[in-house]
Amino acid sequence: MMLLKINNLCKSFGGLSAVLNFNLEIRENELIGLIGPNGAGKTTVFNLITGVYKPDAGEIIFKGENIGGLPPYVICQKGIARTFQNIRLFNNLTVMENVKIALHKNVPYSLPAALFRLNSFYRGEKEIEEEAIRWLKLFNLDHRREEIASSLPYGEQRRLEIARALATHPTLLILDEPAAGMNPNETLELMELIRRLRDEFKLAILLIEHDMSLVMGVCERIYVLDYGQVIAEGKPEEIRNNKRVIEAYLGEEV
Amino acid sequence: MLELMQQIVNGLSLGAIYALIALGYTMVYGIIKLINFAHGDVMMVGAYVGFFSVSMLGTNIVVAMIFAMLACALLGVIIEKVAYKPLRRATRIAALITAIGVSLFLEYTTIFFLTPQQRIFPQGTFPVQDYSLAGISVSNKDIFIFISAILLMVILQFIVKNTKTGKAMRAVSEDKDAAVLMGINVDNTISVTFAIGSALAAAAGVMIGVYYNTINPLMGILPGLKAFVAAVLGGIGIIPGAMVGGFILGILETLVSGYGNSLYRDAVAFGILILILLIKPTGIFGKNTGEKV
Amino acid sequence: MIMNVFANRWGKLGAEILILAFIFLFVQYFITVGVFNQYHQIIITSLCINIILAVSLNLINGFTGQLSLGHAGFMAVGAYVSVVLTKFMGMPFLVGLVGGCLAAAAAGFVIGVPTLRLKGDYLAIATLGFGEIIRVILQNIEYVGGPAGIVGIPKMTTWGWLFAGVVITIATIQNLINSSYGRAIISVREDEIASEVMGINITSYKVLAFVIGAFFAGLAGGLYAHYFYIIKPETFNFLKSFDVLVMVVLGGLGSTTGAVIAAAFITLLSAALQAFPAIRMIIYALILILLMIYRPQGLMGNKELSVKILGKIWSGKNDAA
Amino acid sequence: MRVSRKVVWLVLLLFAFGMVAGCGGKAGGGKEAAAEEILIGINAELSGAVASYGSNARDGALLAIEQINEQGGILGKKLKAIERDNKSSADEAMSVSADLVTKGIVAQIGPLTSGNVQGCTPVMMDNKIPLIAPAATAVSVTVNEKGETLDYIFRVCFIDPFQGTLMAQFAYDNLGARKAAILKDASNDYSKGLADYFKKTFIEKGGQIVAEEGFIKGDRDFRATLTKIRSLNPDFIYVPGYYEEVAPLIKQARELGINVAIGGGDGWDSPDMVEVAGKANLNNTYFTNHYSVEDPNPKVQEFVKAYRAKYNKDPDAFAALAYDAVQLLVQAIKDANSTNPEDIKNALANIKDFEGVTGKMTIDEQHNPVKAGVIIEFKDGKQVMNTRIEPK
Repeated sequence: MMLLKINNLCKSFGGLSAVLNFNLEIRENELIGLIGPNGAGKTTVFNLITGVYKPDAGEIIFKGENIGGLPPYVICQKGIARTFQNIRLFNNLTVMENVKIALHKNVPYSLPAALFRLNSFYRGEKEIEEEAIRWLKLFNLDHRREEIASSLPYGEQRRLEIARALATHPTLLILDEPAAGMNPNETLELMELIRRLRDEFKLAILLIEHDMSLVMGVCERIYVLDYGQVIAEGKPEEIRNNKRVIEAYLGEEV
Repeated sequence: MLELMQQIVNGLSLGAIYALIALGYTMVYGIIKLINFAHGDVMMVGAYVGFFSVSMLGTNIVVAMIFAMLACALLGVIIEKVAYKPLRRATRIAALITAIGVSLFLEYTTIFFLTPQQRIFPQGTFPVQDYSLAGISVSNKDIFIFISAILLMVILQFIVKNTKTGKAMRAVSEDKDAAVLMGINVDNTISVTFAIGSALAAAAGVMIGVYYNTINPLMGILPGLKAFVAAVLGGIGIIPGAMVGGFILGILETLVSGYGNSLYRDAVAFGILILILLIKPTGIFGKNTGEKV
Repeated sequence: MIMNVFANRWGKLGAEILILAFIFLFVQYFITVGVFNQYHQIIITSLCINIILAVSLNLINGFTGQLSLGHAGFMAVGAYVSVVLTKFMGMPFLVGLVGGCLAAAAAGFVIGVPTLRLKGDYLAIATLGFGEIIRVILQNIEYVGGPAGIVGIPKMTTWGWLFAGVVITIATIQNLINSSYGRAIISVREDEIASEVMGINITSYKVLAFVIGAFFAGLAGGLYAHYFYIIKPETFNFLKSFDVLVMVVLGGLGSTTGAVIAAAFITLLSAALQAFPAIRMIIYALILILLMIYRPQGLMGNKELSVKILGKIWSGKNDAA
Repeated sequence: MRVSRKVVWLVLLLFAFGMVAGCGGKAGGGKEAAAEEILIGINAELSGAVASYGSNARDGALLAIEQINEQGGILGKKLKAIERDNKSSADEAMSVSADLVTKGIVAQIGPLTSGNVQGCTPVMMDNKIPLIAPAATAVSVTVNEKGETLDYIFRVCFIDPFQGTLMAQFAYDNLGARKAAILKDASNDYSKGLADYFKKTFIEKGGQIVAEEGFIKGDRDFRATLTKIRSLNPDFIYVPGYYEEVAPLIKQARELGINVAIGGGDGWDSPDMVEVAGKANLNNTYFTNHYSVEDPNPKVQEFVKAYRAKYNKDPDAFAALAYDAVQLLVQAIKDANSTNPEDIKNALANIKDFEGVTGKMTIDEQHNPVKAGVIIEFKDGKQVMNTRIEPK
């Protein structure tokens, strides 16, 4: 079944088109890559899908509903979660608190229950705590739980950000350069993790990545973006041999 | 119609005063992102220096203004070195509280040494000439203060945009660490910023003192606040914005008093300001620089 | 650990109540036997009111990260509405206080919804403007005395009311902050975009914090009015908002204990300096500047003072337990 | 964690109270009064919005105390002033009063403004210590809502209705004004009080109020409102404010070509008026006052001379009134032949024909001074007595 369908999406900044007539389709449980030279508009596409930017034109149909232009928190509540290219953790808070904030979406008790410390608050907090620990264990961050997020090494910060995104229980996870700054070993582990997440949580995943080994290794279909437009789409091997793609990447230098 | 013209003239001359103070405010803000709440009080000190220069040394008003500007430039640099520099890496709100402290310190040290009573500029410090143009009364001091505000804005804009110091200022404003790497002496640049900002405040102080005849140790609070509002209205950190903000505020207040109800003047003026901000959340000239994600 | 707290919940609650009762009776005893004379009682009153103001503003400025300069306006609403209810309409004090709080919260909602879209200094100016608007309106309402204000307000605020006010304010705000809703509020301060992408409606949480902060500012206003005999609009001008802001920043943004300590410090300092009229404000200003230079993050930073930390300081241990 | 935190705040609270108790123990325990000294509390606005007026009042009071002591004191004892700053706020004024009371004062002079005096009222009433207000003019200062006189609160200044009514009568009868405009300090209760009674009387007499406008303390630019008033063509403008605002206001009015008569109250009384507004601009302006600094009365001239000698400036109304407040207190102590606050209070309530700088006064049942009012006219920068209204 179709999970996300983007039709003729457009966005321009100060007269310059960042994204032009962009189309994309993601089925449930699919792993899609979005690649392209620097400045091709990939992150803009992500920002449009997650509501950080409002589209100028076009539709973003998620589970049969146009979510284009909705505020980010609504889009999150509908089941899309993301990470950021330049990690955006809550830097002064602990690892545990970072994940708990993501769990707020499904907070199991009411505001009065919190203010007056009703039983449901204690029960709910216990649930939240347990679930947060489950996520941290899954990402092997359990031992860091009381540490301040910004004090973590880079790779762990990336993992924490993915854990935090998953804690919102998305059906579509969007990863913006998850392997940036990782060594080959870490990248390999990440590939493994991405596959596992997809299978375990029945997720669709859309990712931007410059590391071709990761994209080619893990994605089932790939979209190539240049100057805000899709120039190619297909299976990894098709993309690898596509003339326009090669031109686009070579042309980047010119 | 005649009355409206008169009110607009009134508004422009009141606005020029706000603009004059707002210029220094916005410049310091633009470079080091500090809301210098002591700016109005530096203005007060400038007014006092000017006053003593005229009344005790018997200088003319131009010399008095130069004295005041020099004294306040020095004062501004000292304030920056002593009170703000240690907080350069701290949160902005910590610096804001320090600025409130400096403001109180200047006010009450002045009261301690010079009593809280107002001082009066000697008659004839500025030979006043009233003109009546088609029924609209204007005095030469209105014109003087109006031209000064515009002139100072142009000079300031020129300094910031076109001189080497100005480029250093803008570099510091963008990124202090990068500026250091580019070989810019950040400390000196900030000192110069404060010196210019404080000298501007002093000039405004002397002009206001002469304009209204009287000065007192708490004279900086209200105009300081209004100037801050004017600077925010224009888009804080933007030099032409401060001037436009000042004029808008002046005209707004005048029109509320003239055609609305003066008892509600500040409420209506603030109400309109908030409305403008809701429409233009970063002030009239402010660019809505959305955070890069 | 959470299991532990959960299991011992009722036991700890009992201990809390015991300690609170002890403090209450301790001070009450001193008042009754006259060790605390009228002067001390006035200072205790100011202290409690300042604690309520600082802790509630800290929710807005410290935990939510929204620079508000209009707190005195909410205090004014609480003060005036409570006095109208008690003095003019003859309602009981409790009704007056609650009415004042609700009115202030309503004002917070009306002001918060449009202005909280603004950021940083623009928000500061908008809130300052609203605070001044409230004051100017009060100045022009003949029913509440215009600039002369309301005189002869019956003295109803007692140590018991103040103590209850402080405890309720601190408990409510701490309960809020240490809950999922509080974490959502703090995430707004930390990173608005990340927070929103995590499904948090940042505007509504800003408004929530603003409304609760205003509610307790209203409480402070009601308690103030029923102790100091007279209220007038001038009392609640923007300089009053600055005073509260100073307490919050001095204590450390985002630290409730810090706000309490700073409120106590400022109140006692101010009282102690009354005897030096000539240099009073100069000393106050110098202390402010020096404290900020040497403790720019405030007395407590964003940490809370807890038995754990005290214990650590006591035993000189450094390991994080 | 959650629980332990709360506990600590409370312990901290306790510490704070302990500190207060500690401070108080020291201060309250040893009364500063040596047996041969009479302590007088001075609760003044020395910082904050009205610091300039408050410090003048303080100066006036201190001059009086110094003079009494030079003359050998009273009942064989010297007077000693304890000065405190109330930051121009009612709650601070209350805490200052409470502090002064614990120091063993026999009476308190000040604060200056009505609101701040009212802040002190409960403390003075509870502790049964008299307060003499130099310049608190609101009617409600000395009486409660039921109209009962507050036993321990006295004043030496006029009440609002007196001055407002007086000027309305003068403007209507003597100046022939029929269309008046009012320009008041919107943030100031004194200004509002005078304006209200002026309006009431003026309308009763058949006049018309064409505009009621306001300004705010600290304003220096009044042209917008003045331009509006000019277009309404009033034949009299009532500006019951303080001189720091009124002087530039009159100047700007004249510059805008408004040449009609302008009137005000005792807040105008300052040497600064002439210097700021200019001699010519002040012609055709009138204000109600207690006395005139130009009054040849030796009592007045001695005061003005002594004040000049000590402070190197001319006194304003606040200095003169505070001076009289102290002198009135001294008179009461003499009459009572006691320094017991209760006796002083009784003596104060019975004072008759006390000769003060601001006039001969008798304290009435509501603790207000009954004294003659004068209307002063500025003529080429000189204060000239235009009319004298004897008390009924």
